Amino acid sequence: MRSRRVALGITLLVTALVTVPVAVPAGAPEAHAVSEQQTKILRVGVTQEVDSLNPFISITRTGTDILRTGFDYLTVYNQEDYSPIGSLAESWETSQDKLTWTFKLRDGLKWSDGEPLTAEDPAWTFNKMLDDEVARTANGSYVKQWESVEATDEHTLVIKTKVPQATMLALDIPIVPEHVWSKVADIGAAPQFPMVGSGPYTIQEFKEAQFTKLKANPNFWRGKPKVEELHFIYYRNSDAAVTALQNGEIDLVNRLNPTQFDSLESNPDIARNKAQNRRFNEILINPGAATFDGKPIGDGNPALKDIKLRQAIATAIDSKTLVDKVWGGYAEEAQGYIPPVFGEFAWSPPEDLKREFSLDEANAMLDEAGYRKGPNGVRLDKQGKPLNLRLMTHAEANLDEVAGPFVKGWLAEIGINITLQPLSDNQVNESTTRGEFDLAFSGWNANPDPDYVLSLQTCASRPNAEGKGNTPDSFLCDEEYDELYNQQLQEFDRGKRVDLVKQMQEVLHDRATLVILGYDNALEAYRKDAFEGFPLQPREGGVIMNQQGYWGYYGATPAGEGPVPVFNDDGTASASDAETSEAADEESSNTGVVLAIVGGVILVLLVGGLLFARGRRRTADERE
Amino acid sequence: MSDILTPTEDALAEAPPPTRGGGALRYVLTKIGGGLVSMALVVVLGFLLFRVLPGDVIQTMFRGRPASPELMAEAEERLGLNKPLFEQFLDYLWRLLHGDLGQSYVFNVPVTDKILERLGPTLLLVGVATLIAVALGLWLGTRSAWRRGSRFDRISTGVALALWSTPTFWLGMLLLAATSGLFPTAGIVYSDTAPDFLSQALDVAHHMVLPTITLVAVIYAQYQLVMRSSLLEEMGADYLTTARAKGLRDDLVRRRHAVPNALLPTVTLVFLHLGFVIAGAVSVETVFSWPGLGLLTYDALRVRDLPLLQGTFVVLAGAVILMNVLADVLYRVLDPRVRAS
Amino acid sequence: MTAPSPRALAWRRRGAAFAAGWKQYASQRAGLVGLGLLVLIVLLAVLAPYISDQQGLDVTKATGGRMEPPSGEFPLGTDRVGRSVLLLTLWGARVSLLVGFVATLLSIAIGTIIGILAAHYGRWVSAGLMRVTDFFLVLPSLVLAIALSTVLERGVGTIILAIGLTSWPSAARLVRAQTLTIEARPYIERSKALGGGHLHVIGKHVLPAVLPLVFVNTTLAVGSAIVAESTLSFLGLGDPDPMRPSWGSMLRSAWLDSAVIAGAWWYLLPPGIAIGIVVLAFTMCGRALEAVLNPRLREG
Amino acid sequence: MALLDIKDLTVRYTGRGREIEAVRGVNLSLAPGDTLGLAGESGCGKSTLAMSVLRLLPASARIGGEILLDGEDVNTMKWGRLRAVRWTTAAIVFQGAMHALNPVRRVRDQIAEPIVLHADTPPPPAALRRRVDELLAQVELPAEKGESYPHELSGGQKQRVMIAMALACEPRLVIADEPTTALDVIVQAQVLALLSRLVTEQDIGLIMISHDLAVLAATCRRLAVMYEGRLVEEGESAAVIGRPEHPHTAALAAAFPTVGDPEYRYAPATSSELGLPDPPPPPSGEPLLRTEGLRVTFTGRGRSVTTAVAGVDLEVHAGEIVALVGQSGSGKTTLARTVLGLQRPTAGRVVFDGTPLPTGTRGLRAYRRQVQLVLQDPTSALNPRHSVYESVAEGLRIHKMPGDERARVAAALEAAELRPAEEFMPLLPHQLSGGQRQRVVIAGALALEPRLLVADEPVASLDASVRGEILALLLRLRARLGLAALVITHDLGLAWNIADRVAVMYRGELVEVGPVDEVLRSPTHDYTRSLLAALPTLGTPAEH
Repeated sequence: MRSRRVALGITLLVTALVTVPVAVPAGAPEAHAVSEQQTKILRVGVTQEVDSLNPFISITRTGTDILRTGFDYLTVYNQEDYSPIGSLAESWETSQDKLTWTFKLRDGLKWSDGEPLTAEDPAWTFNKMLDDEVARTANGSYVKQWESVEATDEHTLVIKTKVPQATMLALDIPIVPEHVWSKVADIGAAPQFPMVGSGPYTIQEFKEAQFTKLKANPNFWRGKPKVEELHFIYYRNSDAAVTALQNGEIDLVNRLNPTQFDSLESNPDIARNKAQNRRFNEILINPGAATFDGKPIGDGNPALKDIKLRQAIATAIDSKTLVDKVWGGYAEEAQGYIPPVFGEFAWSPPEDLKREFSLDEANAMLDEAGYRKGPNGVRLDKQGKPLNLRLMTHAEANLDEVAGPFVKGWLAEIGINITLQPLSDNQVNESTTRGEFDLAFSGWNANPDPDYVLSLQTCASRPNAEGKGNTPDSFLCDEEYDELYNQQLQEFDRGKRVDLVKQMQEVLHDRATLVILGYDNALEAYRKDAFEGFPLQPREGGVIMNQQGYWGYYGATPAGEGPVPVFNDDGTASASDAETSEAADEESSNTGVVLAIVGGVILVLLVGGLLFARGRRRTADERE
Repeated sequence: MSDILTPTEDALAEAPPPTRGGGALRYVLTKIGGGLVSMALVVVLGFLLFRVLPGDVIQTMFRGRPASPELMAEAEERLGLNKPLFEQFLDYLWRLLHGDLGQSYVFNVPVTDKILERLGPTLLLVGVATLIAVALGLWLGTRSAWRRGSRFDRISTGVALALWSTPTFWLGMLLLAATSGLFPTAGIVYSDTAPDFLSQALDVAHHMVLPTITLVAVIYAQYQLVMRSSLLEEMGADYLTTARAKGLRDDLVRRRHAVPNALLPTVTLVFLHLGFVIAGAVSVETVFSWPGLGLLTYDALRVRDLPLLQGTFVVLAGAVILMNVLADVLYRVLDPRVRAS
Repeated sequence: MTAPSPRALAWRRRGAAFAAGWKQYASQRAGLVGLGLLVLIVLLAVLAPYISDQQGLDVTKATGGRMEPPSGEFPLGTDRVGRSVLLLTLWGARVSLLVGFVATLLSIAIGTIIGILAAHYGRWVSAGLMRVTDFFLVLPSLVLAIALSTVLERGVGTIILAIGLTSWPSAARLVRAQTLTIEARPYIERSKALGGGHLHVIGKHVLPAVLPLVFVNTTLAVGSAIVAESTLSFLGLGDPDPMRPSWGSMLRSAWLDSAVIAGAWWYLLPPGIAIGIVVLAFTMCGRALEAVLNPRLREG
Repeated sequence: MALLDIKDLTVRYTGRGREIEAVRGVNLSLAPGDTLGLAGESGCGKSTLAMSVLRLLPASARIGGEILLDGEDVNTMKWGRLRAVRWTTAAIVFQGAMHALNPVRRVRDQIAEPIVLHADTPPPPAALRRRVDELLAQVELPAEKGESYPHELSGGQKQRVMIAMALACEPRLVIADEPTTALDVIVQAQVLALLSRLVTEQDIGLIMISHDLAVLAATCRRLAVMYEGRLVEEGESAAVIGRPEHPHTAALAAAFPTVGDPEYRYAPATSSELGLPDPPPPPSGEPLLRTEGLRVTFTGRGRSVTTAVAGVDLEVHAGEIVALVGQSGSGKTTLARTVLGLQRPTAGRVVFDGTPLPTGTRGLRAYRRQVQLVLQDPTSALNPRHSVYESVAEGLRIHKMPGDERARVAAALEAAELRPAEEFMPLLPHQLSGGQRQRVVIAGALALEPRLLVADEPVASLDASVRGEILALLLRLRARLGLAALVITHDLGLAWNIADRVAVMYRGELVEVGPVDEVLRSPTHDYTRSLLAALPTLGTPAEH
């Protein structure tokens, strides 16, 4: 009898362990509903872990996204079109020689703890970075060429640089309160919570691999946000985040894949946002990698030095299929090197140059170039060796994983044997920088000003013999291209410059050291029943999350409290003229407005581009 | 031990097996020594494995950020990567002895801190799941062995085998799909749960349901099968006939005599299979975004955060080794036979 | 009638023993079912090139739409790029079975050698080998396998190596225990007294006695190896070649492409069920074999 | 009324389509306080009979007939009643006490368990403790032993614990199933004496089961002999042994010779038509084998040193049979292993045919051709997977003996009297009887044409009726081939049966060496005397 009782006990125990938590949700959603009534919380699902919330350390996409809402900057990118406008700084001026910058801070700035925010705070922040190597971890590149930083009075900050620096209005450095951070012994250590900040929210609590909680900052100079709390909740896998969105556990999520985006379509409580990305995706073809002084490096297949072979490969890659099958239609077909989101500089090949996808044509090109087919259908190079090429893919990138087999399949049809080599992001970076690849997936975030991405293809961007010092892209080193590049650098007539940039893209297209695959969209979704909408950046067809600023989170508008604000460059906000929901599904035709504003700030951005695109796509994917 | 037989018998009788004084201490020390040797191997392997992983550590650190050669050299200097490998090893050993597992490249915090943060959730998940799995496995195993060939035996063994045959992550995925909306899909607690203990605990329990069920489903089969075969083996033993001859009821025979003996090999197995459980935990934590060591390991692998990897490897392996030493000691307490041999 | 040679006699005897063993095996329904399933699956895998078109695995030639539900043309629907899930599952069997078999053979070979050596040679050899075995036994093998497959180049070979190198300790322990039992038998002593050396004792007495157990263990281990393969592939460490899909890499695709969210059960279930069936079949065979070869389990 | 009355008992085991009739119509009865010995060889059904009394047979057993225990039929009892009867009316002393005791419980608890179980009200702990101490005292064990686990006790002590346990509920019947089989002569004598005393004192009915008639005769008033499931003879012990009616009984009785009786000298019981050879002339000249100051020590884990062989000088001449006698643990097996070169001596040396034992692998192999080993248990001494042919040929192959292998195997089998050799060749060990197996082992040794045979307890695990045949074979081999033998045994009767000289080993030393007639008739050493004294003798119950 006793054993029976023991058995019963175990059964009860197991049942209890399983059913008690099951029974909980009956009460839990109510608790959720109640808490929503009391405080307005914006719960954001993120699929990337926070590396650190130390403003001097954090470099991941999620980390910087959170810090942007917690700490203000001297200047910020506007909501409209990424133009720099004042934030903590109200105005600024530069000396004749462009070596001295004087920033005027706004009146009455306050930290979240009520202490006044003066020029001493940015001065301390910058000086700390000048003095302490650890403090330079995340954003050290900005201050590399600085001479000195000084707060001449409460409102005035004077920065002297050694050489003229174009990024002075794009300093992506969170300003920290001196009265807190001067007492920190180890500047690289994890910060204390709650953090004293100056952004629209203050960071209250951080749970490793779980969530970050922020509270509205009543002292934010633009005014307190409508949302009282902002939670960033970490989901290791994006399906879980989507399910959570469907269940109402979170309100906003981004970086959806096409399947997820489609599956949310039918949900009446969820609004979707398909935004244009600044990114282009490409496959690099190693044309014979060399160092900046022309010494060959790497182990690229020498056959690829032949432009005919590269062009044939480019002809055998079908952007349309990739857009349909890989991106599920949420992308734009390949055109020029500059993504179409930057309409002015974007180029698309004219009919006579356009490479229509055709395997027959590619085969014909190869036949003509003298690549005979070997016994097993694989073509032989000029030395009679079979054309076996490696295609390096990022092991964690869905695009590479899905698109790789397509490229392999197409190239097999034209007699080129591809071995797929999935490697970690870092390994791909190292290998491509050292020229140790045949074909490789790559991609970049472009900027309103195309200078930086254009510079990647110049001879000068190639690395030293150790594969360090520079970040090359395709190892193209072409006289004509470099000539055009230098011309556009010095060209101040916008129309002529646009022309030059288009010519450069034509050269790139012809040399075929890279094949553009397409431009994918950023897919986001939010709970329409909980939120009216969010300010997008850029305002037309832009993103909610991962903005270059705090507009999306700051302007989050709970349901019934609309309309969604539009943030003007003078620091005011006006009511939005359009619904953000589903807005991006219609293609924006407002390029004229964009053009005008872009023109106004073009000089600043011309040299300032460096900061935007300073990383390669796969890491850019992971960080800002 | 004094022999108590009569003098003549003492002189003539076969000598009983010697029992040494201080045997317990010796035994424990031997086991601890063995554990230390294993631990040393783990440490060496951890060093070798994560230093031979191809890839430039410095590049990894900077993760594609533009950095001048001087800056890289500086970092190399700071991390001691320019020293000979053996010196690096000594360095690593020295710091390890001080509980310093290095600095995570990605998170920029001491690996030790990172691991300590993640230890709790993993202990909770693995602990609860193991307890349930052991209880369930032993109970089912005992029942099915005792009623060998019965329908209960056939069905429960079949179910256990089927679950055991299933990849952990797949089971998790199916559970996710099947219970959509009933349970949280990720994490350990909602961000907006009231901070009081009861709400937090209930919320954690709620979050734990799916990961725990998945882990239990995959691991309990082992315990059931071993308990079953172990008990079957004991069931032929003579002392059970003795017990029956004494007039003991069937269930008493089972509970007092058969099960305690059959339990012994199972106990060892529970600990020996902790490595397996941890493998399961990596899968489960990945599928359910459980913020534990398994997820940390996988994420560290993804971004090739070598010090972090090294740290999780050493800690996970060390934990299993420690548990095995404890198991050996426990075994000695449970099984008097081990004490003498 | 001339007396048959001893060798012929031995073979005849083995034949008879096999027949008797088979009779016992056949009396176990689970074992028969398992064997039947296995034969069927292996046949399908081997015949895959003849009963289906490998070109269907080429993504550029996929005719279906994105994650189409089952239809007449695609009995199990399509995957994310429009390939037939049925075809993928069929071809997946080849890789999964290959990895399962070869990795198991590798691990069993290592395990058997180490186990026999550890048991046969006393003291230091044994202590050293067992220390190493115990060490590998407690190591979280998945973590080690993941690390190994990161170090080496991606591919079937690496997966096999990673699984083989991490799963041998249990076989080694088992073989060692069995060898110790065998070596304690007086006939080993007799053989030594007859003048038999190490090789003679191991080759003539120990190995033949250990092999059945090794065989059973192999059967059981193939299942674990297949599950291990699927886990490694799921974590993204599998063979990247699209023409060599494995069940694990199919599940990875399904997972990455949110088959769960899309409710694409036809994409999610077949590979998982296939793994389950194969592993179960191996397990059922192994247990039935165990019952034949281990008389103690036979009674009752 | 009889305490136990078995009427026409049949027991069948069914399973796997076969049916084995283990007990076929046995009638037996035992009066209260009476003692009955049940003799028979292994497989004759005697243990099944014993187990059926408490209905402890496995479920596959089909029982017919009646077993009246105190007038109540055990077969028809309800489970509850049966449980109540078990141990209170009849208790069992199982054979192989090592396995019959739960290895992980203290013996005190195991002894106390039935007391608690069968008490109407659970006795208070102190009383229980006293009762167990009392039981331990009865079996001459101190109370502290109660705290031991079974593995901490010697074989004799375990058997005493079993007896104490059997007496715990003051049963009226005790069934002792081979209670002394695994024990040494001296311990066996002690345990038998104890059992007899307790049974007499407490007026308990006793059924003792053994294959050894001498043991039964020493303890029991009446004897019953079982053969192939039937009771073939029953009667007063002395009568059964003195005037056996059934040939099987006669064979059993003859298997255990009376030491000192010239009738048994060089005359093991054999029914073989080959007869027995004449006693040999005394050997002379150089000894074939000589050990000089042989010493073997073992270092245990705790660096404790055990001396197994402590300086032994022993000689074996060509054509001589020397018996090495001693208890288990006396070092005799180690000595044999050292002689065979399977164990390296710590000190001293072995000289064979004038040359010291080689140490190299090659030399040892050549040496091993000349000296062969015959092990105690032929069942485990043959690889169950190897046929008779392969087992016999194994040595030939190892030594790459020239000539026709098949002819040599046939000759060796013939020599071991397995005829016709051809028929035995393809058989596997499990198809042979115990005696045949031992002959195969001997044939395997003979195939190499050795000069010395080392036989370690060659007949200890054989049934009594076979024992004599194997011993006779050894004698004939010696006569025909001039084979010398070193026979290791604990059985003085064996020495008396075949050996020329006897060496008595005690704690690693030879305490007495000499011709069998001298040593066993007029022992000089105390140990030899106590060995002789412990021998159960037929007809006269041992008094201790």
